[in-house]
Amino acid sequence: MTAAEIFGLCGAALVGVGVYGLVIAPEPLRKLLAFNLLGGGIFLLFGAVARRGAGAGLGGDPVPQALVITGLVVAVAATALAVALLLRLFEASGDVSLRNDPPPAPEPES
Amino acid sequence: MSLLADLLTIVGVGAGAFFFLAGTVGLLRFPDTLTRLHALTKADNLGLGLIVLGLLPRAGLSGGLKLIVIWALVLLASSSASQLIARVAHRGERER
Amino acid sequence: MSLLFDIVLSLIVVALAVRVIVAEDGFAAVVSFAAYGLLVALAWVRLYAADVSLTEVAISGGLAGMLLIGAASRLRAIDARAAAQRSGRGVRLFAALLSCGVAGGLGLAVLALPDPAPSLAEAAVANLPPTGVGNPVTAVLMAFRATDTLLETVVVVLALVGVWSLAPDRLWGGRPGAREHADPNGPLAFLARVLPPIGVVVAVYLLWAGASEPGGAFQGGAILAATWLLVIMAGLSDAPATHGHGLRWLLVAGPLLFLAVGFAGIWLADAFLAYPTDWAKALIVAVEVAKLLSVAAALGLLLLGPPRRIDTP
Amino acid sequence: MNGFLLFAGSLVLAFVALGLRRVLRGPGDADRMMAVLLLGSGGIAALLLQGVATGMPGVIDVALSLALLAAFASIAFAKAAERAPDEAPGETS
Repeated sequence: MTAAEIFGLCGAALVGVGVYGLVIAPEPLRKLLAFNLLGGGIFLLFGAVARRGAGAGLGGDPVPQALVITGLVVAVAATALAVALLLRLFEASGDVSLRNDPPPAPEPES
Repeated sequence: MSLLADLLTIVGVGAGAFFFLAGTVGLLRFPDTLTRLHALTKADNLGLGLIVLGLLPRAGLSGGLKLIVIWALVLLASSSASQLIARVAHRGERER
Repeated sequence: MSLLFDIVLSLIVVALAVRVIVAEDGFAAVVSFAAYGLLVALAWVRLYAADVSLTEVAISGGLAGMLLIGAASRLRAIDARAAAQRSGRGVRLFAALLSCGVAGGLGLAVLALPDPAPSLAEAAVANLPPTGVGNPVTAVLMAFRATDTLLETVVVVLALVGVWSLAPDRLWGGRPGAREHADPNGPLAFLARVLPPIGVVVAVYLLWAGASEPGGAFQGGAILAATWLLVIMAGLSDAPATHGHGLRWLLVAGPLLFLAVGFAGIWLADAFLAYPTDWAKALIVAVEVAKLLSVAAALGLLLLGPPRRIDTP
Repeated sequence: MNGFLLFAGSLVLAFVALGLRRVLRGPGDADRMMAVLLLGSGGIAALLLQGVATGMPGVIDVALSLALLAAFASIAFAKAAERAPDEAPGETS
């Protein structure tokens, strides 16, 4: 076993956990976290590939590493947008259910 | 000289790891939020300080300075953060 | 010996990820997620990707943690109601099978990666001298794949426009968030006075070190953004009004300068986003400085959320 | 010697993992927030041991950033708890 393989498998497991959470979690915030776990798993897979591509005196291939940096910043921007949407929905309706059935009557905000 | 430095590293890092163990034991054994917070912040920051001390002879001059700055920052941040957390916990307990 | 470290670390990371999904309330899930992010930063160090690790620390340790903890405590009121809608047994079984399939397939792919691994490391190092920077990751971000980075800075601004457009019409251009107040002698105000100078120094240092060692504009920008938010949360400074021209120019300065340098490359160096050899390092550092400020402003405002109040004169 | 440093790093990580198990169980939010504090000091210790043992450039800078940002999640937590004084944030759920 090498570090690349261990963290590659860890990334694969994270993708699995993320997919599971994305399907079963009832709360949108939890789905958002699950989506981030899924993305984090993919980033770790990139990291494993980068580590295997070590050469030329570098510990890892810089191209996938740079792609992961770009991906992390885009992921946090998207997460912030999603959280803002979620809070706005909560303010407007008092609920953030993603179900199709009609939501319970909105409660007055405290 | 290098033997002395190695000895300092072993003693410092070993003692640091021991304090992390102590902090964890405190977390597992102490009965309520405030005492657990106490165990965590005191023991772990002392452990980090000892580890920094042990690593100093191996880090060079600018690296060693950075290590000391890191420890100072952690002390500052974790003492203030634990104060903030303790206030929240304390208020929660009073309201119950 | 280091394999032991890797295995322990991987197991904790996966266990925390599982906790994020199964934790009983949203707040517990969010805290587990923050802990997971900090540990993934350790994993990046083990994968010899210190640049990525710095980004992960700045983003999940600083920004994402603050964002999600705030959101979880505001959404607490509906936690119980959401928990009542838990998926049925059939759905859970299906999801478990699906995720096992996906994870198993990816795991097999990881174990069956081609040997010797394809790598661009040699090419990146060979083409390093014309860019003038010593850190190959910075060279990839700013020169070899500069289009990605340019579009990414645009994406961050677009996400901010999306967040702002959630405000009702009458609040457009107002200030985000509530006016914060804190005990001027409390620990929060103390931290907000002591940490910002250190944060600014670290951000500038990371930007400067990024030319030759791990670091760069995103890492510095994220730290600068977190520092700015600390000052606002402690009530020492108010969030800026989003209609300000200065603020809006600051937000687009990074992408604009990047684009301008890119177009200048067409006749100075024969290609879009190419740098003339003699000027490459100076241009890269100039774009990085502008990007640092724009990314910091955009990330900070993203976390503050849509405008909520208009100044009453 | 480097093997010793890496072993100490694994040990610290294992202790931190045990502590994490305890604090994430709660019962209150304040207990859970300790997870971030715990990783602040424990994660930095593991990083420093790694960085000095392998001599990889930049690892100390990662620890420096982590030290700077260690308090931020707790600050967000304290502000959020202040904003919602009607719920008892110490020992809910």
